[in-house]
Amino acid sequence: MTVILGQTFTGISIGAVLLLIALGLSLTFGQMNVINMAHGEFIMAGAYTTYVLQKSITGAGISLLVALPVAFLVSGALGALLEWLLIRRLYLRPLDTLLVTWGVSLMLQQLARDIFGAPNVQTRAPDWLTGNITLIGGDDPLTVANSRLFILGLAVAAVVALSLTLRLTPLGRRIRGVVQNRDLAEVSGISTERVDRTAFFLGSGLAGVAGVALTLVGPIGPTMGTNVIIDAFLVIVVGGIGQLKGTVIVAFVLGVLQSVLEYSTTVSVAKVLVLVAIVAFLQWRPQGLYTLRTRSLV
Amino acid sequence: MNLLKGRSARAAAGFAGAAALLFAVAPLLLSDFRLGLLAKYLCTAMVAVGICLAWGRGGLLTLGQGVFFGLGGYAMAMHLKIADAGPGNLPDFMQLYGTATELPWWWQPFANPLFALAATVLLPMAVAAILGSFIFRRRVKGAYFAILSQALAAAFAIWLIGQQATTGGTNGLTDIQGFFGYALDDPVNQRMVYFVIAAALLLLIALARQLVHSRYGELLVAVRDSEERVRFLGYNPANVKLVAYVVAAGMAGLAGALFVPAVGIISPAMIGIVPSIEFVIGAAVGGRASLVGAVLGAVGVAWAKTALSEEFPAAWTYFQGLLFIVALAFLPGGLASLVGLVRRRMASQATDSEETKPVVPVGEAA
Amino acid sequence: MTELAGLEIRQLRVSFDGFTAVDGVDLDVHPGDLRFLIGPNGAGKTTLVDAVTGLVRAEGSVLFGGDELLGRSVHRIARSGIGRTFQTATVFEELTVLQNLDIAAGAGRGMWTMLRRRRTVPESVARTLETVGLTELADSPAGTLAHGQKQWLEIGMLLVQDVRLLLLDEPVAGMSHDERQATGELLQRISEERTVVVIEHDMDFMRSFARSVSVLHAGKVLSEGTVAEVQADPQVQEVYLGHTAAEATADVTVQEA
Amino acid sequence: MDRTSGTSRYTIIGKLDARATTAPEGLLIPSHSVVLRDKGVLLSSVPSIHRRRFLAGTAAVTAVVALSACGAKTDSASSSDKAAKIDVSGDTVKVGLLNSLSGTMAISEVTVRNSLMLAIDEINASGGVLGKKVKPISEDGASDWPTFAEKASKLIKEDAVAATFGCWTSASRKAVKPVFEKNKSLLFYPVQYEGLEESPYIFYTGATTNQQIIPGLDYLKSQGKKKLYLVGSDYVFPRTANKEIRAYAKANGMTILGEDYAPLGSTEFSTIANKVKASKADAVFNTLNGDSNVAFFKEYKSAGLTAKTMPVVSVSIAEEEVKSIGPQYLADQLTAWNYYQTTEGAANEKFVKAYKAKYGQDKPTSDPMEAAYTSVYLWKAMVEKAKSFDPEKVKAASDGITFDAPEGEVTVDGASQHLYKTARIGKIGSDGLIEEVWNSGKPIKPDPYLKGYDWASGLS
Repeated sequence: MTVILGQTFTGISIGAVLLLIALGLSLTFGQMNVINMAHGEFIMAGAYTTYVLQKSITGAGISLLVALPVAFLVSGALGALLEWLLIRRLYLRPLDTLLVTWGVSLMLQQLARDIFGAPNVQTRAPDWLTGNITLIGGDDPLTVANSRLFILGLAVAAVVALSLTLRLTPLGRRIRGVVQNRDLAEVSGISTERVDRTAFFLGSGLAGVAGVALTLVGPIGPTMGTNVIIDAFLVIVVGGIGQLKGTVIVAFVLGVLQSVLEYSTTVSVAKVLVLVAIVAFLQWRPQGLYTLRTRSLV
Repeated sequence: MNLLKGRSARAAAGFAGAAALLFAVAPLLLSDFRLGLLAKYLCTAMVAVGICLAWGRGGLLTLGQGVFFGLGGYAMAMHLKIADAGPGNLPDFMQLYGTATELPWWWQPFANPLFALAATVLLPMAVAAILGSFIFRRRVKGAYFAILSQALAAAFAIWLIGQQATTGGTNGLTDIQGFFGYALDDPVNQRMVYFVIAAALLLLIALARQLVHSRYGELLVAVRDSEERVRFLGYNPANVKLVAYVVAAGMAGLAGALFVPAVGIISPAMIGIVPSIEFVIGAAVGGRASLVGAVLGAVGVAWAKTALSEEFPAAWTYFQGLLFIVALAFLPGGLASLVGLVRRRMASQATDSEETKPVVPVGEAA
Repeated sequence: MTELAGLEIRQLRVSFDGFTAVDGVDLDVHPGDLRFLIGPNGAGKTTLVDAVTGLVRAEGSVLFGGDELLGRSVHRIARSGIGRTFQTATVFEELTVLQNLDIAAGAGRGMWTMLRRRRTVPESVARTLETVGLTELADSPAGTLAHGQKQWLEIGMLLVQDVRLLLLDEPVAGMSHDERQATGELLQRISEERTVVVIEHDMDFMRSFARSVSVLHAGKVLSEGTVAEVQADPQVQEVYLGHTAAEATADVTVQEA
Repeated sequence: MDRTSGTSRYTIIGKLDARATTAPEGLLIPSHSVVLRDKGVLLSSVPSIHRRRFLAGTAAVTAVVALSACGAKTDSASSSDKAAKIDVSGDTVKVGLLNSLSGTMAISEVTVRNSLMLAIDEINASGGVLGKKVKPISEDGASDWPTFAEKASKLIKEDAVAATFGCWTSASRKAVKPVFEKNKSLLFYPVQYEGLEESPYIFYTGATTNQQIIPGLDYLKSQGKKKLYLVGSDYVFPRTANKEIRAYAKANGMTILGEDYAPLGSTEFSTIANKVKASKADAVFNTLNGDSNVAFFKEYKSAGLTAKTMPVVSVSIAEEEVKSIGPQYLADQLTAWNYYQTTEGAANEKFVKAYKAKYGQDKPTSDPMEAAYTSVYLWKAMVEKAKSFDPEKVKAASDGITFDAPEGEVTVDGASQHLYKTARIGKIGSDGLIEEVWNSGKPIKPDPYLKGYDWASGLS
């Protein structure tokens, strides 16, 4: 029983990590249809930001909290820069965007290697994040790691913030307007260029936040982004393009599926099975879990 | 039809030139070592031929060619390992890491050289046919298709690594001694392997060229440009794409199979996401829609990788990244489009005088 | 030339996520008719055509020459002799005019023919090139054609397909007056041997060439008959912003211009 | 013996092993020594691969091909059978350095490259080898095994190096092994590995299993740890090591409660941490590699597991990795190696000082770096004893060569071409350094096939 509960929570926490890294993509890929393979490197930038901040701010807890907004800005700025330099030339060529941004991601990784060195770097987690909370005591205790709870909270907060932004603010309305009908938005006086760049800034900024969170559970190194990027894209694809709720549900479902399979088989087999399950799912619903049915598919 | 004749004549001349380069000039000029490298580059060029067909012509960004390359490579390598071990014996890696005392049933047919040879091409094609018929029928396309094929490449690589006892795990299959009875460490035989690869490449180019210029080739371009429209003409675009995908898979499989005797190793490192993308970059740089461009691009990029990483290892990564960016963002047609641009400019100067004004339809109803 | 066939639509209904775009349409198009479908934006005209050609799922019944179409896949419906164009001309821009027509003519070709090169111009393609007036431009890439020429090429592609029913979505939008005139005459010639349905906003064009007209409004057929009958229908006048027919028509044509 | 059978010899050893383990009667022949020592005798009884040549008329090959095939045939006394040519013409001698400078393995391999360069610089400063300066030729294996094979071949054939130093992963070593054997050129491999291998052209200067894993297990046993959990990355070294650990446990009354593998580069360890925790093992034996260690230890700590309640013995975490994981997560955990930065002795003080002076005060030294550093000096000693750069003569001179290495004295075992090394168990301190808590007292004789251990008889 403890095992089942434990694994369920593990699944949820894996899902929270997935959600956090996929959330930025739900904006850039889901809303704007840009396949940005360098998204993983924006996550990396967020993680390195934490590392750099810890050099000047000694308190591990404070530096982590400071790192959240700073990483958001750093990665966001990188994203806006990338949009301005390259992506805006490529909106009509999504596949080329994929390969171009892959090239960008290679260069950013090498840049990180040249600046911070090839080995992973370490950050310190504050003490209140390294412990755990005991949910069920006794001989076979069920504990939940503080860091995982923190990430879960962060993911939920990010989802709420993003959906409120999209729904309530003028910026959100403009983004949705541009997504739904670019030409109409343009003639009604919205600068699509600015909206594109802002949306990209937000999406990439969220990657930076995810990077800060990842320092709590994983390595901080030049290749940390590539390790997660495909999973993140799969979450969006399965969830349905442009569907925040699809992204949320799928992240948690895949997390739980992964943890259950990992427990009953091995990590490698679980990974393969999850991928096979995704392919099978897309056979059933090629447009993902949630889709807006549009009037004309042409 | 003079134009057609002129084109065929030019193609024939091109083939003769390429054959002379590959079969006479290169072996004379290059040392055994460099010739071996060229053999390896030609293998990636074979994959590029398939990518040119599927992506350049059909618009299918196949980011999972590593899977098919690997299937072909493992089929070939496993046969050679079994042959090296001799009848009744297990290949060396199975003795080291395995627990079984005999070959698993699914490897057993590979002891037969004919089966193995056929499998190097047919196995990838069969896998592509099954995958493709699912994926295309459900109209998974564009970016979805690209991401899905990447995921499959990742899954296949992880699976292979996990099966150490029967596939050699991360090591892959190494230390291959013979190639259908011929010792591979003999430079003469190594040179023959090169010739076989060069011949196979020319053959694949000829095959792809025939496909590109056939009615099917025109239809494939039509599907790339507007799948929906083709559907309204009464074709099933899924089948059109499937053919290109399966042919490309077969080419990657053959390339993988020939890579094994040329390099002496096949491993999951040739299968995952990164190598799969690297297969694409050559074609992209040279010109995805042009066979010659894709082939030269693949060889050029592979050569640049060796040359640059010999001199400046870190620079290679930057250079590779830049290649992607420049080739795709600013020169989507690849280097081949530069040639086309020049040719078109010359042609347009000739025809500029004839004004093309709208013509009102006349004549009988059909 | 195959025999003429008509279209019989019964209680056709299409809805997206609760919004009903086509709401129980009954429509008969007689063999050899040149029918115009008109109606304000969002009336369901394009969705109706989408449903007939299998692009969207629909309930009800669509009989073509007596065969049920609903439930068939797009390319099967196409093979049964129905062709359509789209609001924006979709020709294969990278292929030549000749190649465009050749592909359109070849849906039934066998594997072997497909894998070989096209050595000659098929007879039906040559004839259609004449019909739509593009013989001179046969070897030009379709992407370089003028807007009107692309529309004719698209119609030509339907002709070589030898379809029995042409569904044309705003074929003269953006054309000059001369081009409209020429297109209208082309459609009249075509409709002698095939059934033609045209979605159109241009009332002048409709008045000059329509043999019969159906007015759609809010997913339903509001009125049906000859041009004169429909224009006289008070319901139709009501729909066009409550104006009289003449005003309404003027209004629409101004929008188009 | 002609050249032909000369090259085939090494294949044949492999084949004999095959026969030995899969004899039809199902009998296992554990006596590797017999096979190796009596290779001359056994050789004659086994057919070698026929060195047939493609015939001129081979199908599907054009006339041009056929012509050049004939041309090649005429000078069929080809070069591959000769020992690799070594360029000693000038006043320098070239050596190859083959490490991953890019890709996932660059993290570790760059440090090995650094210490190789340090050793070469020191040797050149003191006059070189046989009066010649050592000129390093650098190649990037790019963390990709076929690239390793390609670069190895380039170093031997194009650069005519006297010896090559490098490789880290077993996969890269397996990829280059045939290249070095076929070209009869020497490779010095500086990393601890899974054993079960001897190549006549490779010198193994890192630990084999009986110098690292078995001492690690011995230590756990002496501490009364009876129930183990095995965690490793999914590749050759962990899988083979765990096979040996299982055999050891069976013979020593220990139980293995679980065995889990994560794909290389995997960074999600919550499930494995849960499993480990639920097993209530006495200790964990960790063969994870690279990035995965970071995620594993972060998760391990989050699950409330500590070195006190359930210590982890790691065999792939050296000072460099401690630095990137953070002592916060590693404090008091155990490692098994042959060298630590803190190892006592003048040789090590000199090494650490020189390394930091060259590469920076914050750079730690570790076991593979030390083994790499040592390997260059060992090669120098062998060459000087042989008075020649010829690989065959260097090999012949190797037995008994000793060197006062930073890890203490090491001696080359000529038969296996491994080193006698002292095993050391260390405890990770909160300062990021590793303190030795136990050592084997004297260098352990290398035993790559574990022939000296009865319980290991079924392993190879």
